Amino acid sequence: MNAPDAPALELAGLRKSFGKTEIIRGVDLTIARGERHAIIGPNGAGKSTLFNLITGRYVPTSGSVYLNGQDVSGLAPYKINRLGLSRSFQITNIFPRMTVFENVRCSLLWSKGYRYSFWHMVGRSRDLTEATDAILEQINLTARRDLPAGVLSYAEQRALEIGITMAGGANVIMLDEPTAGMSHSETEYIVNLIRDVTEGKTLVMVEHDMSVVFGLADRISVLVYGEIIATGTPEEVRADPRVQEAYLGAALEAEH
Amino acid sequence: MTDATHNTARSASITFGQFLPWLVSALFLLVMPLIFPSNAALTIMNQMAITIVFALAYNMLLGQGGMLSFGHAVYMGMGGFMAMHIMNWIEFHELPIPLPVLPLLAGLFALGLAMIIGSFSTRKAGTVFAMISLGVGELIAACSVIIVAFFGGEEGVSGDRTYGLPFFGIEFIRQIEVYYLTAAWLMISAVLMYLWSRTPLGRMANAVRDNPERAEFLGYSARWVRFYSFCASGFFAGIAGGLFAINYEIVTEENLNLAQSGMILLVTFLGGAGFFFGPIIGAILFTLLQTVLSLQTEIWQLYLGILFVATVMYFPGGLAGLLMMHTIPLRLGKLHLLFVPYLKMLGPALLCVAGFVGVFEIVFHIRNAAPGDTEMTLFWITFDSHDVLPLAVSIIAALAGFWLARRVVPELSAAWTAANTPDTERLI
Amino acid sequence: MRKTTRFGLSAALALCIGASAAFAENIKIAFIDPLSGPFAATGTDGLHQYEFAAEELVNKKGGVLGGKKFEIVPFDNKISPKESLIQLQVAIDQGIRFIAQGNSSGVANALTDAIKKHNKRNPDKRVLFLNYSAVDPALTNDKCNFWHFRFDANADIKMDALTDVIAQKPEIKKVYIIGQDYSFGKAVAAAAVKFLGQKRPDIEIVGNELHPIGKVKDFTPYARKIISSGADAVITGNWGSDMVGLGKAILENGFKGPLYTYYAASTGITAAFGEAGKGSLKLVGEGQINPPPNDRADAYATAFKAKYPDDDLGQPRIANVIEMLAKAIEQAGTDTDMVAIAKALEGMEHDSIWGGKVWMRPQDHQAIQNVHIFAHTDGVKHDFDNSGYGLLVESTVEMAGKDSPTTCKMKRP
Amino acid sequence: MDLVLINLIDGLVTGLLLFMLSAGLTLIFSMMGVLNFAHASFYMLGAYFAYQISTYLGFWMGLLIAPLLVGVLGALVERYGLRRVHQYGHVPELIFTFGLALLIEEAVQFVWGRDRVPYEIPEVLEFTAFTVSGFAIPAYKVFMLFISVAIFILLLWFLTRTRVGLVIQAALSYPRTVEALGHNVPLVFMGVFGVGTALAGVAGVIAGPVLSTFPGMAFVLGSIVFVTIVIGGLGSLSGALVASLLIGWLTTFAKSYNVRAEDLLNAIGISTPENLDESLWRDLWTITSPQIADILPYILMVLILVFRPHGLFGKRDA
Repeated sequence: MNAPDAPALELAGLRKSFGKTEIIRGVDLTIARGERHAIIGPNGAGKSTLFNLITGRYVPTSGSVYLNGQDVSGLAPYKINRLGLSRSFQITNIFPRMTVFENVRCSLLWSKGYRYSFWHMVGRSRDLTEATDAILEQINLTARRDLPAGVLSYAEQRALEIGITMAGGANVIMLDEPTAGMSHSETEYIVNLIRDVTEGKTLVMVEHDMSVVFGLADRISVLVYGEIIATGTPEEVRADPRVQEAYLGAALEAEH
Repeated sequence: MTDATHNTARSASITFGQFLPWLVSALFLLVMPLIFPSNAALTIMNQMAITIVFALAYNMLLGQGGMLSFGHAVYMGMGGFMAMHIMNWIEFHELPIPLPVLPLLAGLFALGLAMIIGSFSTRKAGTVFAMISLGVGELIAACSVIIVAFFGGEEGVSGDRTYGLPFFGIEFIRQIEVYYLTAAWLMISAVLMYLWSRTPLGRMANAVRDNPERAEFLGYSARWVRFYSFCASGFFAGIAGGLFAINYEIVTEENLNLAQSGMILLVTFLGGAGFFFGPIIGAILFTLLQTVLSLQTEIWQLYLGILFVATVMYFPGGLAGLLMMHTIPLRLGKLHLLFVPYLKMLGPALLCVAGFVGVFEIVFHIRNAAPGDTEMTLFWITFDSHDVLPLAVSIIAALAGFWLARRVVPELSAAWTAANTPDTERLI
Repeated sequence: MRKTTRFGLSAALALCIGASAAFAENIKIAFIDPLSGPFAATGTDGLHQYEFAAEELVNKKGGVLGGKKFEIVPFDNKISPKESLIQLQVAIDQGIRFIAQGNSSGVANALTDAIKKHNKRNPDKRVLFLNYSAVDPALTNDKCNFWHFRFDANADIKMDALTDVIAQKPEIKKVYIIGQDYSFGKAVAAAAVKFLGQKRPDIEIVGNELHPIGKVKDFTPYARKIISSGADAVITGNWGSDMVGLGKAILENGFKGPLYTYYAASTGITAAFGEAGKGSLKLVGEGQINPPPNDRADAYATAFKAKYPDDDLGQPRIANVIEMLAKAIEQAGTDTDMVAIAKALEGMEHDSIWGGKVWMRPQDHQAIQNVHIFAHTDGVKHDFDNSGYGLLVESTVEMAGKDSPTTCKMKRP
Repeated sequence: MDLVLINLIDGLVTGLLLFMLSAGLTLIFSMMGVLNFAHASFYMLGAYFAYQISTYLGFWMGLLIAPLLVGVLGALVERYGLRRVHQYGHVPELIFTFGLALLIEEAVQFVWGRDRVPYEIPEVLEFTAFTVSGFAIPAYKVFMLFISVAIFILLLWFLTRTRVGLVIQAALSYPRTVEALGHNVPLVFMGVFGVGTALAGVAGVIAGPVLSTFPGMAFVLGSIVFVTIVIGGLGSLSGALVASLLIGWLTTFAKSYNVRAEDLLNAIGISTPENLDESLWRDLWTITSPQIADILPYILMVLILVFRPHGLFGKRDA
């Protein structure tokens, strides 16, 4: 049951070990509805693992994840998705042999209530086609509509990935390094895209590019060695001496 | 489907475009027996139709679902056995069930079996699925000789399709009547399987094939998508089994053993798993090879093996893929650029193939023909197989053909590139 | 793609028509047996024996009905019932009215059934089924029909003869029965138990088991069990690689008694046993080749070997099939009226080239003939596999199974 | 109960023979992620090559040369076949090896004919080594045991003491790291494929004379080898060893004792129905263990895959 006043996402004492190595060592975090939240941290801090724990790819060793107030820890990814959480991937993760149009349409099917239907024809549903085209419009890929997704340029594929991620209408969107490997102009394009499409939704993202982080995020959490050492607005985090010491200074230097 | 009328002009034209091939196919099926009226031809065409249904069903797994099964003959075979038993029960108890619905019952039985097996085999795709299908296939094939009550041992189960009760005056005595029954089921099954691929579930089967993880994050359980595809595939395989039972009036262990499962993999892959019509091409080609080529040469299976391995290595899209590679040149209106290089390639390629065939056949004849019987006929030429000349000619033909073909390759690939690039010269 | 189909089909059909037009005068016999795949050797052997018999026994003597020649038309059924039915249809379309088949009772069952239905549905194009090798007793019992004739002794009759011989060997007190797990293996086992119980109730059957057909890699455990059971003799209906595997494992692991078999000869098996099989390996069957019963048989065998050095006269009954068919056609005076020919075959008594008589029992269309127990040994005149080893008649049961019961209720047209 | 001891020995020989095949298959799978469907075909080629060589140079030269030939052939198949197909993904790879198995069988029939070939035990070894309470153990069986153990030790040494061996070991546990180590991966792949198929070749050379050398020998053994490594756990050498021995003993004992299903069912409290002949389940009641001995591994495999998808010792999912 969705509690209307519950935070969009809440992590409580989340831990994850692989063998003897503990990667996530007790994370507590609350993300409010409509918030744009970024998780940053040095390489190997466990950002992706944390992402995978929240989205159900991994099962936590202990602790809980609450989505809209509901405990989703250990649920299968598709169940978490149906509860209103959607994610993108660090490495582009689309359906390369299907057309751009079909990529987006597939991501709409569940939320449009088609479920495992084999008595509807997808091509016959005007509603579905229009919704798909609307999203293509939004991510500026209308011109690529009927091309196989695998032949798109890298930036286009990333845009498509974001389109797929938000198409289902989930209210919590999680993006894993959406601008990784992009040029400056491409990054700018994607950031604007993200800002547009996540309007009114909760956004959680992992990002290396500090200009993106500070440009987009309402609040930032800093993950170091599996623990969150600071959470706050960009200004707070920037000013936090521990963050500067552990991470930010070095990262900022590297950035410029 | 009330919203069909509201479709945009664009999708309406697609609908007509999609409708046309079916119409042509149906007409084609109607006309075929008029061109080839002999019973043997009808038998071969029935065999083709059954193989097509089975191959299309198999391709719901391999091509559309990305699941490699080494034991899919089980579902066709079990459907066939059930159809045979039902046929006998109907005759024994004089039940009012007309013959034409038998494939449906067979399909439902296979569906039930697929639901049981699929409940654990579809949990994972890839190697685990392939291995479970192999294990289950071996098990059921082995059971078929042990459990005589259902499978009838190695003799199988036989019955009589003319068990009374004419269906609108048709008693299915003549082969032509069986042909039209089979053709009707072929059309129904093919249309249904095609439509299946257009449903949400059918689309998601493709998505799960390409990227199961992404599909999971779109709200779909990859496992359940696989499970439903698997069941549907089992159902249509069962229909093929029912048609088999009606055609041959006997079903035996060979209908569900591993060789049969391997055969359908071969058929589907040769035809092209990536396209809906691929398995149809594969089934037609394979049946022809099996019936015609095996009359011509004893070592047809060797050729088939070479053809298959070559397809996997060089044309993983199969024949359908090869055909569809030409859609871009066609769309660009540059198909004509390829004609000349193709013709240039054809000669050497044929020479090379003929040379190799000659070598194989001559060697085989020398080793296997009765001594004293040195006369053999190949490509309408009769000669002495123990003579050096024919062998030498074959070897030279093979090598020369290969060498000439190699020389055409640059030209061909240049033409290919040209045919696949949109015009830009005009801009200059 | 559709053009291909049409082209292919018309090619196939042109081929059929071409073949039938060329020899319109001949009486054609469709030989439907495996000519490719793992059993091709046996099939090809049989084909050559048919071709040789037709040439030697009919055509060289001027044919039948005043000059019509026999022609054997081979069809490859890949030992599959389904493929056999397709080939049967092709053969019938070509106007062939005589179908010969032998390898695999499964195929024979499918064919006899299909032919029965065909003859009922197409009275103007009836065909006859000349079964020269499939020995499943059911074919001349529950599943018998007027169009089917069996020229080999069936599994029960062979076992009857075999147990007659065993009954006279007081040194055999314990018998082990082992076979492949399918109808023929089971039929052999059941017959062995039945006849031994009747003829030598004192013999203890120390083992009676079935193993999966064609799946056993190593027969050593079976051999161990057989030896530890203290059996004096082993009976098996195994064939092919199961025969070689079982036989070699038993002999290698120290079994010394007789090993009674149905099919342990020719197509590589004789060569595989070689010296090891001498003294132990026995075979029950028809058709005396060694010692040659008469000069005619001797000459026939020699001429066959001269023409086909790599093949063996493994199925001597094929000569009977051809001679009896020729006789029946002459008697009926027609090569198109199958009912008349079948009636002529029914009850026919024929002096076989291999000595003794062959009587086509009218009740069930089972040929009754002398059945021999052969020993696998060297120094025979006509060896198998060019190995120096061959089969030598040890004892003979005259007209075996002449009064054997049958459950056949023959329906005559 | 003397049968127990002799069965243990027989089962051990079968198991070790199986291990020689499954070890190579496991190595190949661990390194390349390819389940080589044609593995048993290389085993068959080993037997046929050895037969051909033995007709000219005798058995012992066959034992030496045939596995090398098979290994070279295997390496060539990897280099010119598999590597090409690799780009299309795993399913086409599996299909390629499947096609290869078909092709090799046809080629063998083409070259050597469809009958078994007279590949025999060398005369030096045609005697009874010793007897265990009345059961003869042929010397050749002892020889097979000896070769299998020698190969096993050699493999162990190779994997633990040589540089390439260590790389392979690393690949067993961490398939992706090898590339990072900067080794010539394609060469290692080719080498592993060659060695793996050569091992199968050795198995073929020594098994050919006892299990008979015929075109169907690969098919008979092929899927069992698959089953073995799936049961043992894909990518686990120790698993392959345990599973090989398990299957060796399981099938040997099942064949040696006549356990009837009826007795088992009665033992667990289900009584035999009165009219057995009319029951649909009649065949279930009359099943004996030798009847199903050779399908037991398949039953085991399906059970394992259902309840423990990564096999007995495997760490990775198949």
